[in-house]
Amino acid sequence: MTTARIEKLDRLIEASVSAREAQTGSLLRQSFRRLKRSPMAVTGAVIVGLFVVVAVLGPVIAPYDPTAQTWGKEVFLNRNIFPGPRAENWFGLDHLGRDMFSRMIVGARQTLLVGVVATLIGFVAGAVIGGVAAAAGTFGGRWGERVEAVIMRAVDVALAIPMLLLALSVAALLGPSLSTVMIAVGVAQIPIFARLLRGSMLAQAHSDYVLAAVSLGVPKGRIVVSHILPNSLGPVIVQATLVLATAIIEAAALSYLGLGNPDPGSPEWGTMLADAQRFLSGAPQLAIYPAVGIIVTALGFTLLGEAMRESLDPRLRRQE
Amino acid sequence: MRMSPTPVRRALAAAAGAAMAVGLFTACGSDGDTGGDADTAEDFDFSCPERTDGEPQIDEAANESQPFVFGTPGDPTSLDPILASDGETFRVNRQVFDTLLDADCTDTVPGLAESFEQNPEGTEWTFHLREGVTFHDGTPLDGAAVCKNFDRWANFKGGFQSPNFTYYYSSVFGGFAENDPAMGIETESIFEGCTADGLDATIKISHYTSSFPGAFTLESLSIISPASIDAVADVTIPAADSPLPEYTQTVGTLAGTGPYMLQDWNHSEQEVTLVRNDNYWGEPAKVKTLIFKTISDETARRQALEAGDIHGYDLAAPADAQALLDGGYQVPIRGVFNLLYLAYTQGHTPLENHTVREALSYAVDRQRIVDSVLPAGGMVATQFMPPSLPGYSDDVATYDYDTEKAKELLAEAGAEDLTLTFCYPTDVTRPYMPAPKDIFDIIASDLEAAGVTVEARPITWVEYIPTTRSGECPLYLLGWTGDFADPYNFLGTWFAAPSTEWGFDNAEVFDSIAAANTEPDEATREELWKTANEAVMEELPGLPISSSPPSIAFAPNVYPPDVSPLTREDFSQVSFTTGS
Amino acid sequence: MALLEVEDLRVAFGNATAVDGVSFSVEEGRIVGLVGESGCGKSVTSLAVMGLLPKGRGGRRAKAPEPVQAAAAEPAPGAVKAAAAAPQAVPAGGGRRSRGGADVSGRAVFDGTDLLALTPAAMRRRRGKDLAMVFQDPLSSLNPVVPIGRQITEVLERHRGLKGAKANQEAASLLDRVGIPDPVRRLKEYPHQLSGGMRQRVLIAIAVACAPRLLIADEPTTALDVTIQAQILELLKDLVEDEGTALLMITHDLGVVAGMCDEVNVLYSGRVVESAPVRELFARPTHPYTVGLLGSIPKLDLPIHEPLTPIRGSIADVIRWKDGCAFAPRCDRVAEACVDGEPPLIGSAHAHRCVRAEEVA
Amino acid sequence: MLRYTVKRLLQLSVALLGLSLLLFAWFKALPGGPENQLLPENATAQQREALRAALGLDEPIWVQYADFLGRVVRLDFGSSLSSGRPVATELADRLPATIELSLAAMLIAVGVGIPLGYLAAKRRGSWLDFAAVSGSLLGTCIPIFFLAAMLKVVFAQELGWLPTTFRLSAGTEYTDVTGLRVLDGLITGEFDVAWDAVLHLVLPAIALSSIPLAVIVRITRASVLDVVGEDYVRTADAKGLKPSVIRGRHVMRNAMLPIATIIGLLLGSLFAGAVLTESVFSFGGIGSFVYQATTERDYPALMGFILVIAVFYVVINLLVDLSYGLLDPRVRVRK
Repeated sequence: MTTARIEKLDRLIEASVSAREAQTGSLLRQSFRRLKRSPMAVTGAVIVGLFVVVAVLGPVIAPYDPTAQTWGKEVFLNRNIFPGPRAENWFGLDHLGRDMFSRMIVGARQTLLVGVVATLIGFVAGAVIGGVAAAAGTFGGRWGERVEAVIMRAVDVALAIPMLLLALSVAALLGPSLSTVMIAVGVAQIPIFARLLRGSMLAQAHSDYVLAAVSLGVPKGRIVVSHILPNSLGPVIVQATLVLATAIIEAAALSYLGLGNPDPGSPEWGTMLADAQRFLSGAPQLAIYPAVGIIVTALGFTLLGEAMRESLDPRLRRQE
Repeated sequence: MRMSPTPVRRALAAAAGAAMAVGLFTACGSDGDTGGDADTAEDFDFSCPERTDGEPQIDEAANESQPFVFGTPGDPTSLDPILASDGETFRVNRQVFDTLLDADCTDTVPGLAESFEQNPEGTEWTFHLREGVTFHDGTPLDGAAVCKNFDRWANFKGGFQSPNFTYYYSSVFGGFAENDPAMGIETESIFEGCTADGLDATIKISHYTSSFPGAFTLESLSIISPASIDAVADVTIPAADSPLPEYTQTVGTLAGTGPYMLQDWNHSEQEVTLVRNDNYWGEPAKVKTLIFKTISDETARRQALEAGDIHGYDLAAPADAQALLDGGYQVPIRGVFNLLYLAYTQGHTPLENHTVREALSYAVDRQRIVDSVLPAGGMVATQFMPPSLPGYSDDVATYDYDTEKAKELLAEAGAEDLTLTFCYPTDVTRPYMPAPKDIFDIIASDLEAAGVTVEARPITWVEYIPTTRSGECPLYLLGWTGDFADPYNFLGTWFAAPSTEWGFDNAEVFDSIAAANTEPDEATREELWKTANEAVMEELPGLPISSSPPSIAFAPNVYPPDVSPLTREDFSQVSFTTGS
Repeated sequence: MALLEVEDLRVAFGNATAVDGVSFSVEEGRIVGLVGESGCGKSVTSLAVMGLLPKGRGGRRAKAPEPVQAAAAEPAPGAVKAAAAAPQAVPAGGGRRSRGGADVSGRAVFDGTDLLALTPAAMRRRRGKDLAMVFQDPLSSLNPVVPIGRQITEVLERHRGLKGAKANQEAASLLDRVGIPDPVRRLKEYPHQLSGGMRQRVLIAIAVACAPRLLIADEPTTALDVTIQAQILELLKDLVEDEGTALLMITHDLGVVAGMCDEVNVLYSGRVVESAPVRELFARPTHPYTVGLLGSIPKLDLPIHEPLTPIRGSIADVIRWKDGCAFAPRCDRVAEACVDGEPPLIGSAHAHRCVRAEEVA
Repeated sequence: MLRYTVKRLLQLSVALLGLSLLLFAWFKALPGGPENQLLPENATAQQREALRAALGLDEPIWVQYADFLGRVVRLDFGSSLSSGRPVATELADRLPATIELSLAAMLIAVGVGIPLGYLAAKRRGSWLDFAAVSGSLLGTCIPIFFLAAMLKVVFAQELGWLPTTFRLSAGTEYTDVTGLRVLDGLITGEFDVAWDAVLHLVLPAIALSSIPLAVIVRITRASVLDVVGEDYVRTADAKGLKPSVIRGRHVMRNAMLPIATIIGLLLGSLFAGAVLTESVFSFGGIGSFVYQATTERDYPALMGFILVIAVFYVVINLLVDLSYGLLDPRVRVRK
């Protein structure tokens, strides 16, 4: 075996290795890099970022109090008089003489709040149900399997009830309010999260490393908590991003049906959109501002979610 | 009248129903036709103004060949008039069946009876029927036919007695010959019998009720053919939650005397088709085929009209009326016959303090609500009844919008940092309250301006009535569309006795109402009602906000019927027109 | 003239080069091996010849241009000509992969026609008929939702115009020929109902259904049990001998090569490093890589205590051919000369690509 | 397979029974009662109480439930409190409209979505792909009632191309066979009726199809991308088969497996969209009926609806299972 050092060879190897490392890196970093390259993800992130900034800073940026009917005497909805955009009110006035621009800005916060809280409700409750089912089914023996079967059939059936009807009856039970919308939309998402997490956990449970851990005698509880669960959360988190978009839209639908957030103290896009349906012919702008707000925001979350899903999905990755 | 509350989007099914007015043939309002398109609410007279649209250029060919399609906010429920209490059913049945008396504007006028007389005690009512009236099945109308109807109603059994079917009959007559304990009717029937003599029918009751004779204009008490009564004699309704009998859902069983005959009720298309009765005793209908078709969404109704899919619709949203007028559509304005109020539930400190109630009343800019939110033709209310009723007083205490005064009064009462919960319904529109949330928003904002902190409490309609009735809401919005031109139908139902919904105990108010209600002399009674109104506004149990008419709209090429404060439009007057 | 003449074949996926100027030929009726570790480019070579690589960014199967990797100063011999012939150059080094597509250049002359220059439609008319392929994994290579009979008859229908009962009859006889018992019943079955060996036989039946002149077998036995492997190889050998079909055998298994092939081409990092008749190669391996390969397989005639000598490192340790011998980083006999530019292919009957061949020998 | 299906059906029935109990309790727990809907504002407290008693609403809840179950067993769903008609009749009148609308929406979603998803996958990275993916994402982001309203404003109100409301023009005479107007028109040869019905279906169906369309485009694209990378597709290609054969027999037949499942799931969710779409277009289907029943606390109508949904759900599940068997021989043989 020759041991002669060939400097040039070392240099060439080094160059070649670093070139390759630039292309690979860890799985997570790869996903992230792919995300950064994806126009979908970038667009989504920019929209979501802007939205969050507006939501956080809302009351600071807004030129006026969004609930003050300052120009109340200039609007006559029964005579179709809705002052449109002008110097002092960039987006014009709403049907009660409030500054539409301020309402849009401040409304972002409530809209975000509805989306986030509703998603969290669905996520947490769904994750608990799905997680328990999967854990019981995998490691709980005969009884565990029965528990899993019962839980999952219930989830199946819950999925059969149209989401909106579920939300509708939750809303009817709790009375119309902002928290009703959050709970109603959140509850409707539970079965989806439950199924997703269970599926994801089952896939992990049958993976080689878990089988290996089992055969090495690692306690089952620990396998679930420290191996299966963390590795199963990816798709669920992606789903959460997508659900955020759905939640914002569903909230608007509930408002349209008269069950939305009725508190005039806090404008919210869904309620604004639903309210404005009455003036669609006379003052379409009142519907279009919140509609565009909702659509763009929902699109932002969806783009981000879809891009994340694609970057995490090994099946799609293989195609590249 | 029962109104189906409608989800906000669907507007209101029964709105229409509106009210039954009564009075002798002389009573209220101005005579003359309703209608006329007013451009704004300003300078509008509450009563029924002259029509200004002139003689129609009737398009005979279109009347014969084209159906007139009217968009209704909801489905009717029953083709047997007695079994319904909602406006949509009334609207259809009104074209097919006639009542003994009729209403023009808010005046009571002859119907099937050309005239009537009562004994001094008001316990015997004799109706002189028109000659030559025949039912659609060919049976002639006579006193016996009328009595057969009253006897049928009085002897209803089982589920027929349930208030969700025969609410109006039991409200007027107290009960039935044999009250079914399962139906919960506990009051005795005041009906003592009906005797017929040729074209005369005499109805006897055990004691006078202020509902008479107005009740005889109620669509529920329409007269149907005796042959039809025989045909359904064996029909039973076992329980309150039993389905309505089949004959009420399909055409062909019941015959009336009206200008139209039922041709078809297509439930899945939500469409009722009527065809002209060529043997009608009065002026025959102009349009041959009349279709009532349900469009529950108010925006959809407007769009259907604009697209030419329908030729008219009821309950136009206030926001649409101007756009329609601008587009050349007709939006004749009805007279007002309802009342919206803001209640101050005493028992919630400090609402029992008169100064606080006064302060709140001064704080509210009611004119803005009327000007900007309510349909054209609306007006600020000064007392708890519409102006078309006898007993309306011009001397009640008024509380004109004055935020400063409100603040002063609140300071005086030591209630500067007042916080009040304010309830409003979320999923309905009512004829007197087309957009509850807008009205709430405006009032809340006015109250905030006077320094009151308002906590919004939105409640769904099915919960709203019991909640406000129980006295849970310090402030709440509610209203009423009159059944009868009797002031008691407004004042009496609210202020006749102490109640949790108002929470006050003021003998002066209760006594003044009782005095007016039992006074037999008409002129004295009117003065007593005025006194009662003044007493109520002195007590200030709540703030009357407005009276406003629900809007109805028609296509440009249509001659609309006279519009009615009671929403009793007679579609036989409708015609297609040539030109615009 | 050989039946298949591959000249200077290059395949690049974006800026990653998989095949970097491969040339070899297959004579009529001969069995030629293409040998190397996984990743050396042997499968890509076969797919390129079959025209089965996903299209490059041109939309059409790119007869692409310059060797992407060697975009710089020292173009490989022959590449200049190719580049001149196809000027629509792929911008090299454009950071993104070309969306999974492959850029193929060079020539693969089959019976006088350059397969790489054919239109996709013309190529489709030949595939499965004149040249056919047997794939590595028989389970995933068969459509799970279509009965195997249909998967055979569709190729008969396409190239031989056989339909209905006739096609079925022919399919059954094909199954019979590849040694599947009870062929008529099997026609109706689905792939998951067959054993691995049977599935491979089905794939072979599909490949030989139209009596192709060239059969390419890509690791046909890798996924199979050892006992089955021998049967399949035997079957392939019989079929080829009966029909006089040429067979391009792609494998990493020198044992298979020794048993089957007439000639061998050894591939390393996208290039042929040694090419010789099979006996010659085994007798006198010249390139250190070939030597390494031979050293890493167990031999019965060696003393038991002699350890096997695996090649150190992995195929990932490479340098670019234009800088020197790609095998240099793993080579025990590496010298300064090895990294002094691109090593040429030396010799003809027994060719090799090692500048130090004499010293090694 | 059969045993598996039967077992699943049994499991489902038990679960549905439990669900019905749950929903029954739930609906009854909703505040407010139908008597407030059935009587006017001024009705007295005694009248309300009397009606509650007459409707049996003051019985203990388990008595009411037993009563409900007893009726259901006799196939008597009671009568709607707000319309006074038997719930079964009411459903029979309304259901066909929703079915027709849902089918039309699904037809659009499948007919456009699958080819579009396929093309997007085949031309991955192209403009078409970008347009299809972003369009489908956008489709899921537009509140359906707003989309419906906008479609109506543009195509019916402003352009006047299509009708704004109803299933048929008012006063149209037609023969009722299945309740699906288009189908009926074709069966009876009343082609003008069928055409009229189609015109009325277009806008609501497009609005309702937005979400399923978006989902189908994406699932098809993903599924096709998955399948085209499979070895057997390469095998098919190696056989020199025509692209159409490869597409149909090899790519789509395999890609359909997840698509079929999704279609099944979507059919259920169409009901939710129908509530909103039908309201905007006054389409007279079950959607608006159910919404009304919820707000009016029309318990019999609600329970009737839930039962229908349950039956639908079971049927759809069965169909999806069966389609799996049809599409995937591996499932067919396994049990």
